Amino acid sequence: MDLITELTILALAAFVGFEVISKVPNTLHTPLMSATNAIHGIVLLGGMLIIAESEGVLSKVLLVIAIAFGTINVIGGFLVTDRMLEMFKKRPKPAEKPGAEE
Amino acid sequence: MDLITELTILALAAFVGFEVISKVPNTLHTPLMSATNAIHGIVLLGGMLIIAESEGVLSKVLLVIAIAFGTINVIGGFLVTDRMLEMFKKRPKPAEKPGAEE
Amino acid sequence: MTLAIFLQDPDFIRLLYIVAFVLFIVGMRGVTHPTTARRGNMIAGVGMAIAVVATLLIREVGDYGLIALGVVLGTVIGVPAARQVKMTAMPQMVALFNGVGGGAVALISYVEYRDALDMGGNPALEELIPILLAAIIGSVSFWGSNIAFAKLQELIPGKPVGVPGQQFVNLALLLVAVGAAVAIAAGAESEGLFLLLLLAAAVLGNMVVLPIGGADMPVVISLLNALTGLSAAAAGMALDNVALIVGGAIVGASGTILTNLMAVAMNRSIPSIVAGGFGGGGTAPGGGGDGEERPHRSTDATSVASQLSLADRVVVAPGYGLAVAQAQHTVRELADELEKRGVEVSYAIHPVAGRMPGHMNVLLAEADVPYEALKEMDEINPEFPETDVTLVIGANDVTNPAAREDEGSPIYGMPILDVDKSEQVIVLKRSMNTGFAGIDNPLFYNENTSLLFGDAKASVQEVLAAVKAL
Amino acid sequence: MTLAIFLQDPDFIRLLYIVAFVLFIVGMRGVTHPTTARRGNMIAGVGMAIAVVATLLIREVGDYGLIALGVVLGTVIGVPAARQVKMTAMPQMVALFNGVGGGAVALISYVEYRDALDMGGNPALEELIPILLAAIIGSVSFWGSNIAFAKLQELIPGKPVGVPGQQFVNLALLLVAVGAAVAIAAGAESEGLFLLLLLAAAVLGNMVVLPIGGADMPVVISLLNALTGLSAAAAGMALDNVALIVGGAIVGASGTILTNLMAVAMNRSIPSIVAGGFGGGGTAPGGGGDGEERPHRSTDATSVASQLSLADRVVVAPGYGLAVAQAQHTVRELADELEKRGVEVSYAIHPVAGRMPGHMNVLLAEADVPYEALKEMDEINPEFPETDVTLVIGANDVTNPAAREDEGSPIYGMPILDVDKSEQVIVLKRSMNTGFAGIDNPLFYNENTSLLFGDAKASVQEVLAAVKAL
Ligand SMILES: NC(=O)c1ccc[n+]([C@@H]2O[C@H](COP(=O)([O-])OP(=O)(O)OC[C@H]3O[C@@H](n4cnc5c(N)ncnc54)[C@H](OP(=O)(O)O)[C@@H]3O)[C@@H](O)[C@H]2O)c1
Ligand SMILES: NC(=O)c1ccc[n+]([C@@H]2O[C@H](COP(=O)([O-])OP(=O)(O)OC[C@H]3O[C@@H](n4cnc5c(N)ncnc54)[C@H](OP(=O)(O)O)[C@@H]3O)[C@@H](O)[C@H]2O)c1
Repeated sequence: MDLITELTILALAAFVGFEVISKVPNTLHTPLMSATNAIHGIVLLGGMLIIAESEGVLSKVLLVIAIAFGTINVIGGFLVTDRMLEMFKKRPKPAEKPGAEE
Repeated sequence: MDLITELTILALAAFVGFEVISKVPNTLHTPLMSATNAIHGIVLLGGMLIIAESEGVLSKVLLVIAIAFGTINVIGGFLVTDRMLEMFKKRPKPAEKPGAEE
Repeated sequence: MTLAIFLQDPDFIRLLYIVAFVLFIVGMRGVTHPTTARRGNMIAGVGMAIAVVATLLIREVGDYGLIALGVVLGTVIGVPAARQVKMTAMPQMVALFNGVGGGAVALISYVEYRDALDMGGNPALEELIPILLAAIIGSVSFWGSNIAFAKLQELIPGKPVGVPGQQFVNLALLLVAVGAAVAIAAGAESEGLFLLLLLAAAVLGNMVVLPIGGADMPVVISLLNALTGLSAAAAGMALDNVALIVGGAIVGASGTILTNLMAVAMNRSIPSIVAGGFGGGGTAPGGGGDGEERPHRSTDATSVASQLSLADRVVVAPGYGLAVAQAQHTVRELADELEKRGVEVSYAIHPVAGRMPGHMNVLLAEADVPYEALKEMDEINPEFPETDVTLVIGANDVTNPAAREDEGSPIYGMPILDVDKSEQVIVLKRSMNTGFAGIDNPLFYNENTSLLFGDAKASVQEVLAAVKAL
Repeated sequence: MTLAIFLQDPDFIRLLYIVAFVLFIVGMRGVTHPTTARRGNMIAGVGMAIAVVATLLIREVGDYGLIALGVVLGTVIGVPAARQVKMTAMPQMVALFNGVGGGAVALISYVEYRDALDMGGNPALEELIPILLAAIIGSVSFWGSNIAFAKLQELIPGKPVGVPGQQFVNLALLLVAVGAAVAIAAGAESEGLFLLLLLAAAVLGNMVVLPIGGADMPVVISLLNALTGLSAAAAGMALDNVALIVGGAIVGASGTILTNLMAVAMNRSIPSIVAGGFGGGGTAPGGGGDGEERPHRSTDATSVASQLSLADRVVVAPGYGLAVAQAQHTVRELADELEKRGVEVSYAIHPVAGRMPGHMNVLLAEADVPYEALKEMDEINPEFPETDVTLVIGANDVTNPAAREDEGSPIYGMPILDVDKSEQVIVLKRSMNTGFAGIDNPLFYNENTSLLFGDAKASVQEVLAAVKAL
């Protein structure tokens, strides 16, 4: 893939992100922030992709750290989000009245 | 670009479409339909792209028709949409020319 | 010189395409909000212009004379059509425009395939599969849309045209088209097969849409719109053109959503619409079923005029008949006249009144009805009990209390305008015929309902004259 | 064997990536609706699992032992942290998680550059530019987030730490980082320059966030979140990885929107927040400005208890202090006790009460406050005039009538809870100190306001005991 194809994908994905997120009600801002935190943990893939071809102890150590960081992001992010949302779920009547946005 | 890159782009664009359109109020359904009509007139580019390299009278004739079709779509679609929306716009201050549009 | 080289740089052109589709998206976002809709449409138009210019810049693009010819032809046909079409004829117009889009895709696919054969054989699967898809969908969409147009324009009967066993015929046609596609994809290099594919798809498009009742057409048009979008996206994949892919995908998504919204608002499922045979545009007699005529009260223009002018609050509930009769301007005049006499007039807009979503809004806007007077269903329904007279003008199904009360009714569950809750109801229509859904309307037999028979425009004119004469 | 080949097929892996990002999008859509939020989060998690598996399938990926080590390390650290963090500490947690993401991007970019040098020199610009961008943004985000964490966790003072002329220092640092990047892009092949770039960005991250008041932190975290997303997208472009690009872009867009929403709700502009120096977390004395102490009425738990139990309608307006004191459970108990006595209790939720959007919702949900009792600002504001007693618990700015009345006030124009319109107001706080915005609150000096000083939890406990004793 060349840069322009990547830009194409980037632009479209950014639009998707804007559209999806712009509907979020206030109540869910904090869980959402933490869920997106989990998603950018995807950088973990970056570490996995290059660790084999990287030479030298320093590089490998740094990449193990990067992978660990990414994993913290992913697992921690999803767990924390789930914990928060679990509390919302406990409520008798979960339907949200779409207060602020729109 | 290979097929999978194109699928990637297709999937993202479809998401954008879904998100954008799902917010449309009833009132705007008809104008929206006609605006999307204009947008798929973009097939006109397809005709432009291959007309030079196509051989034979039949091919050229068919492509001229295709280009004409696409142009009808684009120009007609945008004009019709604009006409409809213009009427919506007039509302705040009702003018006194009944029958003008007939 | 260097500028020319820069402008023709493939990467520059691809950047232009990105700009173009971003403008499409931004434009469509605009179109979904009333205040920004017009600007949104223009933004999308600018995007389109950029896409066209970018394409003209491509080094391989030539034959400018022929391109210009096509564009001029399209403009000469499209502009007057767009300028002159009446608002009531919008559904047909949209169908027609949709059809030409599908037709263009089918033609382009065909020529692409011919080109490939000229160059020595089938193209790579990566290119071939999208070509075949585009050809089938484009052809179905072209013919289906044309039939829809013809039905709405009443060039052919709007009634469902049934062929026995036609589901099987359709299935067979689909199998032929797909079979031809598979054969080509599997290696057969044959223009004949491709033509067979186009032909089978064309007949399929006809056969699918023909049996559908004229009144289901808008849903079908929207579905065909989605298909045209998809075919454009497929063509884009064949041609490696991002603008086509993105534009097509947006149209496809939008068409899908609108189809769904309409089907839900009508309480119908998409498969049952495509299966056809429902709704014939109001010629079947009342389906009460017991053959027995129930009594109804008819009235005349003078009585209606006095009822209206004595009222404090009047609600107009317009429907498809208003569009047919083009009575919108006359209705506005009547409302003006009443308001001069101190009567408060508002309009109850049902989301699927008429034959297109937003149909009533467009019509009444055309007649300069002030925006504040238009009330959506949820807003007006609680107000009916405080309404003195409701004037139902060419609306039928959207006022049918059976949807609320009669669980056996085919439209049970569809939200309706509660016009029957107002003190008096006056229904303007031409006969006791049914509306789109082809079912009887208990409203007409209510104690507080009276019917004023005749073409809506003529009736309203008479009422207007009578009001003025008071 | 053939299965292995199929699974390792690059196209198959890319299809898996498409599935993964589609699940991200579907998941995030879910997270934006209360009823589907939890499922959405899980769907996104499945998408992540698929992305990881797809990556492991890639033929060039190896060193599985080291990968496993990283994953295990991350799990061992992440899981307990996520399990044990208190709801009140969420802001810090989010900051920390955000930071590690940025850190990972910076490290990966650095190693990628080293690899390229090992292989003979700078990579192609197409790859190099994203690497440089990812390195700068990732480093800024890592260090900035860590400082934000340290401030919120009170490891370093939350107050703005000002350095004179620091805008210039920041500008200089940015220029160094960008300069190094440009030099590398222009052809310099130097690990040293790359380290300089990382270092300048690191110091910049520190310098930008250090001077920002602890209370502006959530906006800053959200901004850094957007940056981390962008850096991930840039890393994806360097690595040709669609999942990274799409995931990063979504996070970037989401962070941008949330930053904006928060800034708007606080009536602050993002540049002015980043410029720093606003709000010190409530230690500056009232900014009324004239040095003169205005009179206020303080009250005691017994009086409050009797006021509450005599009321028909009580509204609780919680704020940051509730979170600090962790008084949510006690408040719920008090409400239960009052309701037993026939008092109707509801909660007024201001969108930016606390230090995170939705902070109050999460806290009160944790304490099992029934959902129907929580009312958003727009819903509750018209109800204050019919409220007998409003209990302001650790809220300050969000109840400040100056935002409504005093055009000179820095928070003028911010929508607030109109607690001052209720018959009686009781404010629970520890002192006359200001809240986040560092400005005086005229509410405290109103006729109908009385203050109950002390830690919110302790005060509520006393009131609860007094109510029970009645
Ligand atoms: N809006 C959409 O998007 C959409 C799309 C597809 C289908 N539909 C369906 O269309 C229907 C719309 O309901 P509706 O109440 O607006 O229309 P309707 O139920 O179709 O009824 C229209 C009525 O108007 C009368 N009419 C026709 N021409 C007239 C004329 N010239 N003057 C006076 N009256 C005339 C007809 O009765 P006479 O023949 O006795 O005059 C008919 O009963 C719904 O069933 C809806 O589901 C809507
Ligand atoms: N929610 C968000 O997303 C967000 C993000 C960033 C900034 N902000 C800003 O944060 C502010 C939120 O307003 P707010 O009214 O919730 O909080 P606030 O204005 O910061 O006031 C909190 C009050 O709680 C009191 N307090 C602190 N600890 C306490 C304890 N243990 N017991 C009792 N009282 C305690 C403090 O007074 P004492 O010191 O006298 O006790 C302080 O006046 C707004 O200005 C908003 O713009 C919000």
